[in-house]
Amino acid sequence: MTLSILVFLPLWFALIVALLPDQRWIRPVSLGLSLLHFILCLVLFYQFDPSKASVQLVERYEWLPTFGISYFLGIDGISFWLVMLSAFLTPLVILGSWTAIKDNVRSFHVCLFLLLTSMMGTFLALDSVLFYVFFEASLIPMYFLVGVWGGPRRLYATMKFFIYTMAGSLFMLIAIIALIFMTQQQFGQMSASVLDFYKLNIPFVGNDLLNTQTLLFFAFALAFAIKVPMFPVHTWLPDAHVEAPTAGSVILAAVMLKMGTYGFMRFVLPIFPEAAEHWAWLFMLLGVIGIIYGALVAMIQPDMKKLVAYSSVSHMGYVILGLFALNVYGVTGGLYQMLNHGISTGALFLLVGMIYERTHSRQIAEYGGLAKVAPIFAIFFVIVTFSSIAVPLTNGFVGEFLILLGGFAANKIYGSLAVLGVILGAVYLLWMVKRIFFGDTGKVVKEAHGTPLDVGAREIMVMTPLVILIFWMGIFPGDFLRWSQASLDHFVNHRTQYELSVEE
Amino acid sequence: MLWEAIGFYSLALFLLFFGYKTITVPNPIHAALYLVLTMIGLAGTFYNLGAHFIAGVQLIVYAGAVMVLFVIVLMLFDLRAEIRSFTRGLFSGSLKVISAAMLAGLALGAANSSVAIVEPQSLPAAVDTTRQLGHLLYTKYLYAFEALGVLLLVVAVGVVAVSRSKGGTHAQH
Amino acid sequence: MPSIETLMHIGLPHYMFLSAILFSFGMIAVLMRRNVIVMLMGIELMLNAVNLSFVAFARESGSLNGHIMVFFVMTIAAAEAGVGLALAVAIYKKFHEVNIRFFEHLRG
Amino acid sequence: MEIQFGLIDFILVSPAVALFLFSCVPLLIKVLRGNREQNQFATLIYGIIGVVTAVGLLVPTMGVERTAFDGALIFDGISSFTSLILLLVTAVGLTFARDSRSTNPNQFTENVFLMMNCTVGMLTMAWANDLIILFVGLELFSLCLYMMIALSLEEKLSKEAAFKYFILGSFASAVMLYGISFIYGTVGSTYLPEFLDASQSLLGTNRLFLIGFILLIFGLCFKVSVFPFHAWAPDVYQGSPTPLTAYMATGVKAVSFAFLLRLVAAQGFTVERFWPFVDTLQWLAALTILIGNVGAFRQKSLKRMLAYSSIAHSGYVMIGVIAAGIGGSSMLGASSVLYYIFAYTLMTAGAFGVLHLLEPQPESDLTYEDLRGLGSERPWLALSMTILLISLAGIPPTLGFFGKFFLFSAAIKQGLVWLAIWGVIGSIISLYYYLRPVLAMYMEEPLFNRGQSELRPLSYFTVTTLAFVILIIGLGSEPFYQLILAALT
Amino acid sequence: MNHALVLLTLLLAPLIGFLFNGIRFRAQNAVLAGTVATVAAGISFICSIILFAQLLALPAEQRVLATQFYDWISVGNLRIPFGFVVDQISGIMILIVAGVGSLIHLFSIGYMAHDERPSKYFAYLNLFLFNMLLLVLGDNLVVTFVGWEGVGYCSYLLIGFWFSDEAKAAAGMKAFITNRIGDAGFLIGMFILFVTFGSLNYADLIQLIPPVIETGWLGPITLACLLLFVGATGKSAQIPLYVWLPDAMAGPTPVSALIHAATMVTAGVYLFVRMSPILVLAPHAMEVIAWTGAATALVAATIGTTQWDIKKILAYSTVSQLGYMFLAVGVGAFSAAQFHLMTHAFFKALMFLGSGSVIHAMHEEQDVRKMGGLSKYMPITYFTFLMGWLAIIGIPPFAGFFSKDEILWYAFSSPHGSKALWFIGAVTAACTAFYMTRLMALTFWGKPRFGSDVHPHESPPTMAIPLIALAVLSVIGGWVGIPHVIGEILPGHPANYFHNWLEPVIGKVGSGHGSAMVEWALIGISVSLAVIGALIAYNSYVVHPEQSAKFAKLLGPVHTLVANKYYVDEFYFSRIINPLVRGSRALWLYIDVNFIDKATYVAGDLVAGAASFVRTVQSGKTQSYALYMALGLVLVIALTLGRFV
Repeated sequence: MTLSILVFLPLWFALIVALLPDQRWIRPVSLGLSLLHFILCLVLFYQFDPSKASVQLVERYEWLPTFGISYFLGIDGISFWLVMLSAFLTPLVILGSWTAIKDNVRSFHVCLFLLLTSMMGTFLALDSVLFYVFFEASLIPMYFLVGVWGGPRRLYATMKFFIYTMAGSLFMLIAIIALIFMTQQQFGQMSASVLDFYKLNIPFVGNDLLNTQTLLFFAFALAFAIKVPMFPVHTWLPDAHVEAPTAGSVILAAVMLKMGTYGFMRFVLPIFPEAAEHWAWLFMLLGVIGIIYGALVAMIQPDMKKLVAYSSVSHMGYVILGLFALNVYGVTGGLYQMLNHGISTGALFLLVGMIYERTHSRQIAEYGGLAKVAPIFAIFFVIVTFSSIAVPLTNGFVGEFLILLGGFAANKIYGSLAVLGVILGAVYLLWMVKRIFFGDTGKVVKEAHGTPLDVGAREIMVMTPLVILIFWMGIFPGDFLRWSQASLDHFVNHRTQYELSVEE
Repeated sequence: MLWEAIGFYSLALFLLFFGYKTITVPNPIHAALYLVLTMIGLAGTFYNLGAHFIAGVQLIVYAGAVMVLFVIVLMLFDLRAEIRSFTRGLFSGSLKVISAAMLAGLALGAANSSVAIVEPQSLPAAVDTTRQLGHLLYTKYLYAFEALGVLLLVVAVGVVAVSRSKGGTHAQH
Repeated sequence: MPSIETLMHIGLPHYMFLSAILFSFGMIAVLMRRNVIVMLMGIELMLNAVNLSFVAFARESGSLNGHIMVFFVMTIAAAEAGVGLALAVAIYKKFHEVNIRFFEHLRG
Repeated sequence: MEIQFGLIDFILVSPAVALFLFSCVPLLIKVLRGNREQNQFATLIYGIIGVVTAVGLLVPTMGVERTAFDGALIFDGISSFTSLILLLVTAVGLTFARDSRSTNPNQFTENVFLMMNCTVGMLTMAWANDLIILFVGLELFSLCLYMMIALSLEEKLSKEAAFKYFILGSFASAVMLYGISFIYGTVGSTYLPEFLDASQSLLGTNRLFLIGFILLIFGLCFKVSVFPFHAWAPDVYQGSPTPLTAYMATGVKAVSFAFLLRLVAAQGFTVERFWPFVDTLQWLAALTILIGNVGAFRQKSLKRMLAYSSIAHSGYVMIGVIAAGIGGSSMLGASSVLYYIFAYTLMTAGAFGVLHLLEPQPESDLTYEDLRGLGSERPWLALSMTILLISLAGIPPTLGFFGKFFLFSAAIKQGLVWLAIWGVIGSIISLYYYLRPVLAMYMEEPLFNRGQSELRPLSYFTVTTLAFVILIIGLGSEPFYQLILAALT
Repeated sequence: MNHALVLLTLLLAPLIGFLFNGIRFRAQNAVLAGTVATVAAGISFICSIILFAQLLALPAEQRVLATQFYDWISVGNLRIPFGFVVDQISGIMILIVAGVGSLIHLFSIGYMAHDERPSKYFAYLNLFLFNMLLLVLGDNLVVTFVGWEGVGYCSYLLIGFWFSDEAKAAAGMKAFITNRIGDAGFLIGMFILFVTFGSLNYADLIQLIPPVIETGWLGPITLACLLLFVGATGKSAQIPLYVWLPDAMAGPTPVSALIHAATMVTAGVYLFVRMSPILVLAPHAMEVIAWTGAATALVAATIGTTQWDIKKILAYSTVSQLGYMFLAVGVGAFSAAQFHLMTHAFFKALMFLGSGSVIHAMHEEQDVRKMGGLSKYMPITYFTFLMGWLAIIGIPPFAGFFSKDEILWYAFSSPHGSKALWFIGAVTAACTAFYMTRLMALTFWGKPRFGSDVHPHESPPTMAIPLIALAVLSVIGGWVGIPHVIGEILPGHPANYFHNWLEPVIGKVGSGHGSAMVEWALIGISVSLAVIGALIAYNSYVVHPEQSAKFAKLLGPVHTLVANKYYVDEFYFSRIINPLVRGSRALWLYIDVNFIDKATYVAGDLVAGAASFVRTVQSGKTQSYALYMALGLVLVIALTLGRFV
């Protein structure tokens, strides 16, 4: 029951928030409820056995037996931390948006809780259709978050975001259906369970491109690639991020992008082992292009949020590179980098949001010398920046190191090229830090007569857990990887004949 | 046999001529009158085919009732011959003719290849036909027949309502 | 050139031919005439052509269903004519025009 | 040739009879009162009682496949299911009609009478097991629709729409009738089972029969507005009073698709020689999806947008129909079609219902602009509209998603992968126009001079119910889907 | 005493100091902050001494004190523990780092007394110390890399310490990014080693790698060593990545002394001494390293002759001396490299601190043209600086003499060496003597050239004590590594203790050629070259100050070229950085905005175009609709019948 509770509790929270009589209570109650949810998530530390590679705490009920579709939840080492990440960030986001959201406060929090449900569902679903439902349903609250509480071009951005992501995933729906019928063919009984998909023997013969496995592989990969987003299909991301409110940006970057990479791990790699191996070069290449391209383009962005958005493209390129390295280093690093990116990019967006709330400007050129007037803010920013450029002893390093090592082990040229991202990452972020915090006092800093630009106690409360995690994950990665190791080892070692056992 | 042939050809000529006139004459009243003639010709053809009851109904319902209705409405409108009877557009016009002709041609071509010319089966005598018709109508097609009745009632009510509707928001004032 | 025998031996094809021509006449009226009343006449013509076809087939197959159909079609055609004319009256009251080209407000 | 029929036959057709009788009650009252309109609510109640009675009479006969009047009528899964949808649609349509601004308050009785008898016609068509009955039913409801459109208070557009619909509809039924005559000529009967049996051999050999079959399908395709027979739909849907649009966009499609399904599902397309037609039909389905979605893409008028979108939905259902035809005995296609019809009915009726609730005058043609700020002004209505639109777009977790899921499943099962992909592409295009109203409702600057419309609780209730049913029932599709499957087998 | 505990104390002391000062980063009390930081560094130094003593107590072949605290990253075959090893190499390094570090902390108390943010400064300094200790103690490449990057960001923070000055912030950024370029190479080098040999632990690698000399350029060891050297060129400021170091002088002067002279910049040398048993298997890599080192030494020395900023001169001098060390590494003289590293740490730290003292006294004036005659005003500084000067130009028996001459000797005699390398080294020695004498002359000798408002004064004791301590070390520091030929003639025949100490753990190259006679000759040549260089400088800047300008004019364009640092910065800007920025903007505009987004819009426009077409076709004409139906019907029938067999 634990998992169902975790998934659907936020739905009830949404209802509670929707029915609260007093507007003033909405924020504290939402915060309390989300914290409650996070604490409940911590129960998983007791219930989840990290020594086993199986899916655990499984719940399975018939849902649409005609198509073999079931309500099938379970958790393993791959989804474990993503669930935690989602639950962890929601209270922070609520606290971070305490003053930024002034209109429609109620609907804002309802949207956040709906989003939480769909995120939890996406990461916990083991039935492909159930997954798809949650995966798509998450778009709706996000659509509203961007569209209602966003910036001046929010309508354009939210439409672009929605259509882009939906466009990719619809092809995946076709592929899911095809796989369901394939289970009927091969096992005599329809099943939409991912675990049964793993057992499928999908023909990979004949033409390089036009064989069943490759086509299905690409149908899935497209959906997730857009979500990640990978290089040629990334352009929705900067727009969505720039226009989204801080909460939207944080959740989008920290969790929703992970749905894409998680999809690669849960679906693409194990279901289509041959195709994944055959096309790994392409995805590694796109990952590398994403790393370098994202970094280069981030470098020249005049808008902070856009810069961070492009940095996401770059960082997610690492994850893709790691996953398609198909070795234990790359995959472990990929998973770790997902968490890192969630924390450090989420924190960056929160920080940008905090300063934007005070100055109403995100133009880097209008800043300068901010460190003098906002030293605590600057410290947080620099720490998060260090995490983002993977300075050792922060979380970023562990992930990037493993990914680059894995990438290098898989393909020396791509691995070496990807290392360029290490340089460029430092370039664009430090340049931004320099222009915002150092040097002469900039326009907006001068104009902020009297307004205290430094962060307040609430914002320190938001940032402190993130900073603690940045170092904790950087110094003791074992504490985190321990929970995923068995699953990841199993994932890599039995990739071609991937199967997962099930435990109640 | 011979009489049927003679009847067929004369009726066919009659039909085609008046049919053609119906759709080409500019004056709608004239068209209506030509249509009456066409209907009458068809009644003859039905008779020629041995469907005596149908021929009778055709004369009464069509050539009688329906056409009177047409003429009355036309009188109501008080229309003179139109300056242009056909819609503009040479291209679309030819497409329209071609498509109509093609449809007929395709049907005929298909019919030619699939319908063998055989001695027509002997239908029961005229009286029997009518009786059997009645029998079918009141047994198997009873429901349809009743539905037809509903249809007529509905049309009666509806047509009155449509004609009576003063229309517009002005009705409320 | 069909032989005299074919010409004299009146069968289904002959009637079908006649019906098809009449049907296409009706179609052309619907497709091309500008006066809505004449278009209605075209529809009547089409229905009559169909009736002819039914009766011809009925004789061919010896089943009476064709006649039943014709009976229904005639009734319905009459009702249809009634409705059509009522509508024509209604639009005439609104537009003072029965030219089909005047009814193109709904478009796009 | 003695044909026997008994009480059972009358019991079977009693829903239609009940509908007819109850439709006459308010009319009689009106006549007896000297042609003065009585209380509209009372009239509505008579209508609803009629519908409820019909449902009550229908339900007990369900579950067993029966024929009536010597096989002229059939009562099987498809027809019972369709009948239920039709009766539901009628109730919804009547409710909307009462609340609508475009219903002439002096002619509401006539409206009710026509709408209920229109349903009688649709039921007749749904039950038809003989082409003659089919034709009678089709004409009955068509004529009712023509007249109902013309009854609108709205001055010009509704008359134009009625007339366009009438001309094109009559034209199409004449052509279809011509096809029926060919079928009759080649099979020698209008009896559906006989015809379907014969089709097995004739489809491959007899060109006249083939043309007849195509013309028959054409007639139905016209009713469901499949490309290139769709052109009437946007104009007519836009010109018609909105409650009626809700009624006919759903009812007509439901019954026509049901009959199409009856034509193809049994054994229609399994004949190899018939594949060229199946290919053509696939193209028509694809083009319908395209035209519908593309046509809706840049519409300003919401009604017209929904009209085009309903064309697109016809295209989706056509995929299912083709799959049902190819699949033969596999019930996947047929069940998906019925399921989608159900979903489509709820969604479309709801969406048009919301529009009609927002119309301040009979003439009003709502655009996106008119929805601005609705989210804060009338939150529940806006929420309902959002759910309905999301469902129309096929986004989970709504009913529309599951409908599409079943349709695409059926298509893929029968190897129509390209159609499924095409459907997906259409869905992607459709996202744009379905989401734009949502954008307007929640995200754009509110409209300040919205004409205040008074509360119309019945329709309001109906619309919100539809929306929440859509939200809930999608997730609980299984029992429902099982029901459909059971009905089919 | 348990060495693990000592090691932990050694590492954690500066970390705790960092946390203490970091948390109260706004505190203004320099004395408190400085004392805490200095005590932390002092504890580290004491621990270093304890560890070194423990090491000494062990037999020569087993001098290893290793500890692994916990597995930091453990994935698959990759196991990276937080493992530390104190052996002959790191034993010396921790002494240098903690010792010099402590002195500089002490010096900073006085130097930063009036700064706004002393706590922050000392926090950074302690953090640096922690990272530097990580770097030298790590028992595997990754832990070294952690420290490597760690000192990098500390350097970034300290260079940009006065961030309100745009140029200083930019210098910090430049340092970090240039270092990052090197780090990228370091990373790939590590990957090659791990992928090829399956471990990143130094000891394991040395055991695992078969002792076969690689002849090709593309062997894994050669490639790995070259890539690690790329890392070293960044950190240790070698061509082509040395450009950050002169700019790094923007930081507070003690920082320059600690980071940019004594410790951090020598990390590359340390790395290669540590890796020397592997490096010797890759002669090509050694060749590259030797030549790069030699070239850097010469280029930096020549630039140094033309600079006017006291710290810039020292910075180029540092680059040049680092070049020496790499020259030594490249020719296989690892102990010489390490030796020079140590002596250089002493005298260069001394000179930086001295310059800091001068700058402090001159009210933040750094231009030597505005100094002169300071010897009377600040005798302690002057005297200590003199020691440093004598050491760096290689006058026996000062520390620099022994280490530099050993390098030159090996450059000449080693199997990897050559006459050309030696020659470059010798010329560089002359240059070094020239610019260092010039510096002395302009700063301390001659007449004062500063305005009357400046009143130079001697520094407080906290600054003086480190100066004196380092001065002593600069004098005697070289006596632990007296070359054999000199040792022979000295009383008591002191051995080359330093070499013998390192002998067991460094890579061995074949024995050199050349006799004792040659060695004596070379010593003579280099010493006399140094003296000549010094005399020329003394002549040009003290005796005949006007001659220097003439001399510069005489050299004409060559002087301009050198004075402008060979235009390397300009070259990097115009050929790499600007094209990169422009290119990125082009990428964004042409790929993102104008291609990918355009493509999306084109798809949208396509649909929109189709939509207008559909709307045109939907003409509202009833008869057209009927025509569509009829045409469609005819087409459907025709298509079906046409394929009807």
